[in-house]
Amino acid sequence: MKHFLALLLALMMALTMVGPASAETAGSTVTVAVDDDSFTVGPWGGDGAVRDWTEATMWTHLCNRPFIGAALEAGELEMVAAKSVTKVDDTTYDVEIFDNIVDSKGNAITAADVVFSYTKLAELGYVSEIGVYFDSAEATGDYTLTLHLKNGTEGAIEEMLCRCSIANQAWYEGASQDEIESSPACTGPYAVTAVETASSITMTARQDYWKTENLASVEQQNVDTIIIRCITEASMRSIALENGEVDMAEVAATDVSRFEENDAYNITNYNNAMSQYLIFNTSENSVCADENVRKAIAYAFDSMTMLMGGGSDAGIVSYDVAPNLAPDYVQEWDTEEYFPWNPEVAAQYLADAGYAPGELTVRILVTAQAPQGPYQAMQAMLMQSGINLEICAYDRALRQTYQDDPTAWDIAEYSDSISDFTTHFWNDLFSENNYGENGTQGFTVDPTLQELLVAANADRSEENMNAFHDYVAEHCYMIGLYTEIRSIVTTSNITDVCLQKLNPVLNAMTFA
Amino acid sequence: MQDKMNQASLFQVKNLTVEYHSGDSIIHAVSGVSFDLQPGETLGLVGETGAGKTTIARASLRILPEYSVERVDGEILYNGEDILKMNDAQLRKLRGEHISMIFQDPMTALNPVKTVMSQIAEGYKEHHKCTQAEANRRAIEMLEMVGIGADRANEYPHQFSGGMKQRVVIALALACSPKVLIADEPTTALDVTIQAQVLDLIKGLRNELGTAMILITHDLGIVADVCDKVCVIYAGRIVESGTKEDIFDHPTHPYTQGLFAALPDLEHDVPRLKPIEGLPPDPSQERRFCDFLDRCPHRCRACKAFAKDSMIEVSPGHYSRCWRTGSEEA
Amino acid sequence: MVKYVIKRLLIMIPLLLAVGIIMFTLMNFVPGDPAQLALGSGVHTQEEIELKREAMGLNRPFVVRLGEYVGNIFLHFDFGTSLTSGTEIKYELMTRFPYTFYIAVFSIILTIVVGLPLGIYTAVHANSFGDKVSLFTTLLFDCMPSFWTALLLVLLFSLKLGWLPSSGASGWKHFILPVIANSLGGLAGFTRQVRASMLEVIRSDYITTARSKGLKENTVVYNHALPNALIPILTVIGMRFGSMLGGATIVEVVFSIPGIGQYLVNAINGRDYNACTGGIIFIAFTFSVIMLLTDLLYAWVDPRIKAQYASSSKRKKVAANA
Amino acid sequence: MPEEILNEIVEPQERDHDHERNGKHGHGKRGHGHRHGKPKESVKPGSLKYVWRSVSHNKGAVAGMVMLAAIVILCVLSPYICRYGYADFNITEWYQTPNWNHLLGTDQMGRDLLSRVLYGARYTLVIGITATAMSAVLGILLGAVAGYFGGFVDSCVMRFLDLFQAFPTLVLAMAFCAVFGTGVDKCILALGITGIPGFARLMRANILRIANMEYIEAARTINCPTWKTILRHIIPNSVSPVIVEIAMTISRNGLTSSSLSFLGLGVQAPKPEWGAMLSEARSYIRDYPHMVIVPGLFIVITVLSFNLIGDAFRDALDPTLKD
Repeated sequence: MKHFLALLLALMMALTMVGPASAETAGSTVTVAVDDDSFTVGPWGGDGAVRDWTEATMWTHLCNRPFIGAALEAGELEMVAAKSVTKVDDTTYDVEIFDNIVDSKGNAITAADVVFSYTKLAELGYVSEIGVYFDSAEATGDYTLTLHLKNGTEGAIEEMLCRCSIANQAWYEGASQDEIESSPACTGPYAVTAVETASSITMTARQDYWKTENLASVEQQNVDTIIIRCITEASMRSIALENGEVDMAEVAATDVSRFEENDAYNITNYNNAMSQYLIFNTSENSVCADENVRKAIAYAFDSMTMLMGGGSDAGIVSYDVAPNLAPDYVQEWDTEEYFPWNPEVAAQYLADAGYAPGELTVRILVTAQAPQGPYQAMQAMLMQSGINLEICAYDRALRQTYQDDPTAWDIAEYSDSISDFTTHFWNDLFSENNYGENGTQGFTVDPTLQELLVAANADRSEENMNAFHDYVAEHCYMIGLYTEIRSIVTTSNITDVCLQKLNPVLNAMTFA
Repeated sequence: MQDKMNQASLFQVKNLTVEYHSGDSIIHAVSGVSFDLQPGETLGLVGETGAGKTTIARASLRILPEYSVERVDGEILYNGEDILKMNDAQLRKLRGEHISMIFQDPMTALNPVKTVMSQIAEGYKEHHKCTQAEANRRAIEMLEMVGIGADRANEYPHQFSGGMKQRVVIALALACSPKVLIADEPTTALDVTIQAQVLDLIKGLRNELGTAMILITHDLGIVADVCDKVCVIYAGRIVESGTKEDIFDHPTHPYTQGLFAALPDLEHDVPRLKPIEGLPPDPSQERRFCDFLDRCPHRCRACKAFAKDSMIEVSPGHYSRCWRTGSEEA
Repeated sequence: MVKYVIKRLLIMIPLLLAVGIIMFTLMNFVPGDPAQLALGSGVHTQEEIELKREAMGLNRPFVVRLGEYVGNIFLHFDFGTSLTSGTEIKYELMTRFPYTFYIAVFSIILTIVVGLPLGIYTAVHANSFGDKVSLFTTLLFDCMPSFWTALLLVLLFSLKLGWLPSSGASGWKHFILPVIANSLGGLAGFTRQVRASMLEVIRSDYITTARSKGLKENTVVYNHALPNALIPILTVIGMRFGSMLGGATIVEVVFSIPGIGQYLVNAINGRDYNACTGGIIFIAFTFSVIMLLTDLLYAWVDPRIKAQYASSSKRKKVAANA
Repeated sequence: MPEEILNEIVEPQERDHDHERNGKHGHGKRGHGHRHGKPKESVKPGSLKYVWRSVSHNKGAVAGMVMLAAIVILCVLSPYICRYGYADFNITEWYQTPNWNHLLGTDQMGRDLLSRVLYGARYTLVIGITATAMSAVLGILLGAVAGYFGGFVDSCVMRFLDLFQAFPTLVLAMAFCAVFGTGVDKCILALGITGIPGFARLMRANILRIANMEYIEAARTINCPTWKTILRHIIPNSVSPVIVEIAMTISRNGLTSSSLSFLGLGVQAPKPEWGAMLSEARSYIRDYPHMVIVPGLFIVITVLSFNLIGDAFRDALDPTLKD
């Protein structure tokens, strides 16, 4: 018996020797905690918090969009790998890239590599915008190429230029999966030096970076080493921050107060790209087909109290379905009255709809993994107005299938992110070509709604935007709820957290 | 009580009383048992199952089950020293070297995961500070003495039959050539043919090593074959004791007579054997008068007057715990 | 012996095949469209979703995908690529398995190092005060939800006392708290099983024989009682270690250790059919291997079972001279 | 014939004074406190009456039962005795620590924790008991079939059980919730299914032990049909070990359902199931610890009482612990 245990221990010792060693890094280092553990460091990969924060740092792109809605014609795009972009016609663009681009393993980058990168990404299908807009590309010289788009819709070229990482074709096709995932040939300002799968990435600034002057914001090298650590549990992230194991982390709204008084930490609040809104199922198999019912519900609750149900009041109440982030948002909407909490009006609409208090039951479709506080707050408020709210929470996948089934729910709480214009946000929700014969996300078949949408999309004039906004509010098809304010807490030596497209650009921060 | 107990006796039990507790009741297993054993002598303890024979044997090595023993009184003297008062160190020295025991069921008496040789060598090594090789040699020597080839020394108990296992137990008990051997129904679990072999083996080793032996059995045939002195036990008390000839030639106590009457006799055939009526008494109750009263064919008022804890001498060395002893022949 | 091992390995193959097919079918008929999920949260046009489905090859009929997937696993041992992240599943599992393996090995060692002596002590001193106290405290740990214990451990040791890092998996120090949290729960069950097994052995005849040989009490307990009592305990250790190799999901989620448990949780949530099935087959494989090792260990510890495995030729010889 | 002479029984009190007691000398341990001479009618060990008697002596089990009874009573009475409904929501009173107004404080929505916890007891108990009942019934049937028929049926059921045991219970329950969605009924189904192997193995072991007993062969010889044998002989005899497994499974289900809620599956938030409350409050563990401690404590108490009861039944049945 004794030697049995001894054998076990010997086996153990051998294993710990080969265990994961954390790489020692010199120079200034910043450790950042994120909550997404499905990250990959290869040039192209699935969507996720880590990839949003690091892709531009590791892999060069043709251009970079510093803020939401930055347009090519207006010259607001930062040139990164591309030296110049000239528009031939709505669907073709000539691009000239720098001739001295070299990746971290010394391979030169030519136009052919850029063409390979685009066709590979379109084939892998990770970035949906590329799939939708990219038609083809061909190299017209060593460092010149032509991009062809499927259609000329606005914002298409910006998406094309900024969403595809560029990697060396020879290296990519020769590298093993392990090499791509742990020590790739990075074309961006930082090279990946160590990866512990689903646990941490270590990136160090490349001394031999090919670009020296007028660097774009994503190409800054303000810190020597960036370590991204994945901590999935929210409370553990704030503990890691307090413990000093991590210098920067996105902190849940409930934990922010702890860091406010403490001056060892700076807090940067930023408007979360994801804005929450409420969809009414206007098809005939739901009670919400009746406008009075929709309005009764709309006036029977207050979105700020609903937000506070989640445990904190950090958030901005919406005055339209879309958040007030894009340039074409009409500021007057924020001054107008937008479905305030008014139980009498709600009671009136309920009576008009022919329901006695307590008679009407409405099903709301939500995601199980999301915090349930807001929905419980809404449920309690609606109950006070005699409307019973039944919360149907499903896990993410199940919820998406029920979303398209008009018989499964009456109202649904959903969220969408805004990338460039309010009209695009509206298209995601209302445009017919997205939902076919269902009409809109709320199964609304309303030709005037579609006309107003097309008009608003055409010129984005204030008059057309107002027309659409008022029409949606008047018929109460969908109502905006709120946009959470997210807070990033950093140790005091990290001052201005540079935020682009609502994602921090880690290497562009200033370090005291 | 027998007063002429001389000091020279090797092993002496004086007024031993053992009680167990089970649930809420107290079990009087052994009450006031006394006997002694001279060097080289073999004493047979005879009685029905549940009469307390095994308790006496286990008490003398102090291996009664801790969790259920209520009380142990009296003295067990080995060379004048009381075993019941020994501390752990003395006790360990005694077990195996001076007194050792053969158990009833060979199937479970040996450790299934250790080789036969190691179990014997272990006992020997405990008492004789010697090297493992020496102990193994002694073990193989003992195995050959009980008729098991040296080639099987490294095998495990499950590879032996019942009879072979009992031989191993005997070898184990006699490894340190103890002065006293207690055999607790060594052959009961074996079939008749093997029984004879084992008994011859025990007799041979006893004569060869000169060990005194207490043989516990319920089989009068074995007693006649092996023992010098006999004590008949009933309900935890010795009801008759004496030499083999005394007991077999003129059994005095009604219970002993009953035992002999129940034996089938080769000379004359009897349509039906005469069993002793009734059942052994409930050990959890204590009876005021003679324990055998309810089953005794000669019970009468005098029995109630008889002092239960005294015995009457029939002839020198032959005692019986019944008032009818010596008054008139049954 | 070798023949027995081969037989057991052969049985494993149909078992794993069955696991693979059941899991793949189950996941496929689960509501939820992996293409939509892979696009991440937010609204996506029908066109985007269709493109994604094409990229993920979900448009091919189910039977084709099942055949291809299972074929890959069993013929060229290729677990296919994950639907969401596109990386090879075999690569993902191989990089995550060491973490789960460390937690499992250290937890089982901690359970044995604490559970065994405690079990023996409570058996030898049955119904004593020590026995009742140990039973109660281990029971208390057993009844606490594991994530609660994990959080309390972090608050105490990492935050208040600052001795240990709160989460992550880079150094060996990171594994102390997760291992404690993981094995604390199972301790009560294990101690009770050791106690019951020891009690049964201590009251058997060969222990009385050992005592009658004049051996010291410790020798009797540790050399004679313990080896026999350990035989049933081996199965308990084997089962517990086998299931731990399936990943300690809660501990991995709380301490952000990239183990198999967490990988499966994300795979199921993201309806990543390939990753899910691959992970489950991997767990079933490790579990069966552990079970086989336990059985072999059985033979090594208990000679009676070794005899059963003895090859037939040897068995005839043994029978001849018995 | 000798006239009727009968022995007399000596009462133990009377006997005590004439033998002086020497506890130290006798190395035996003191017996049970009270001893009464009258013989107890012997109860067949393993029968329910015998088991119940020894369980009622076990202090731990009694404590467990008292705690359990208290929780069940409070849970049933909670809508009447609590000042607040479990869903009454008052944002101005959020995060209150235990005070006179709210005996156990309030949560992030200002709801009274005392009424939520008491009301929530029904979910945990209902889930625990129904899931266990389900796995007991299915498990026993599966085990009985496997044990009784043996041979091919047995080995393939056993392989199936090994398969089941290979998956960590949490992953299996999760796959289940993912397939059928979340909610109380789905949680019961998930826990019910994952509990089957435990009962099946127990039942099979029991059947094998009893099946080779003589009285089963006896029943077969008088050609009593198989199903009758199973129902009449085998199942009644395995009732006691099943009770132990039931107690243990209920307590395990309580824990697993709270872990499921921790992962966002299982019972959904508005329903005050303890596991959901605990996992929902975990991000407040540092600022408002009472929100985590209250449900956690109730889970520990319930699971502990089931464990204590289960232990008492196991000790009562375990032959090795007879003294």
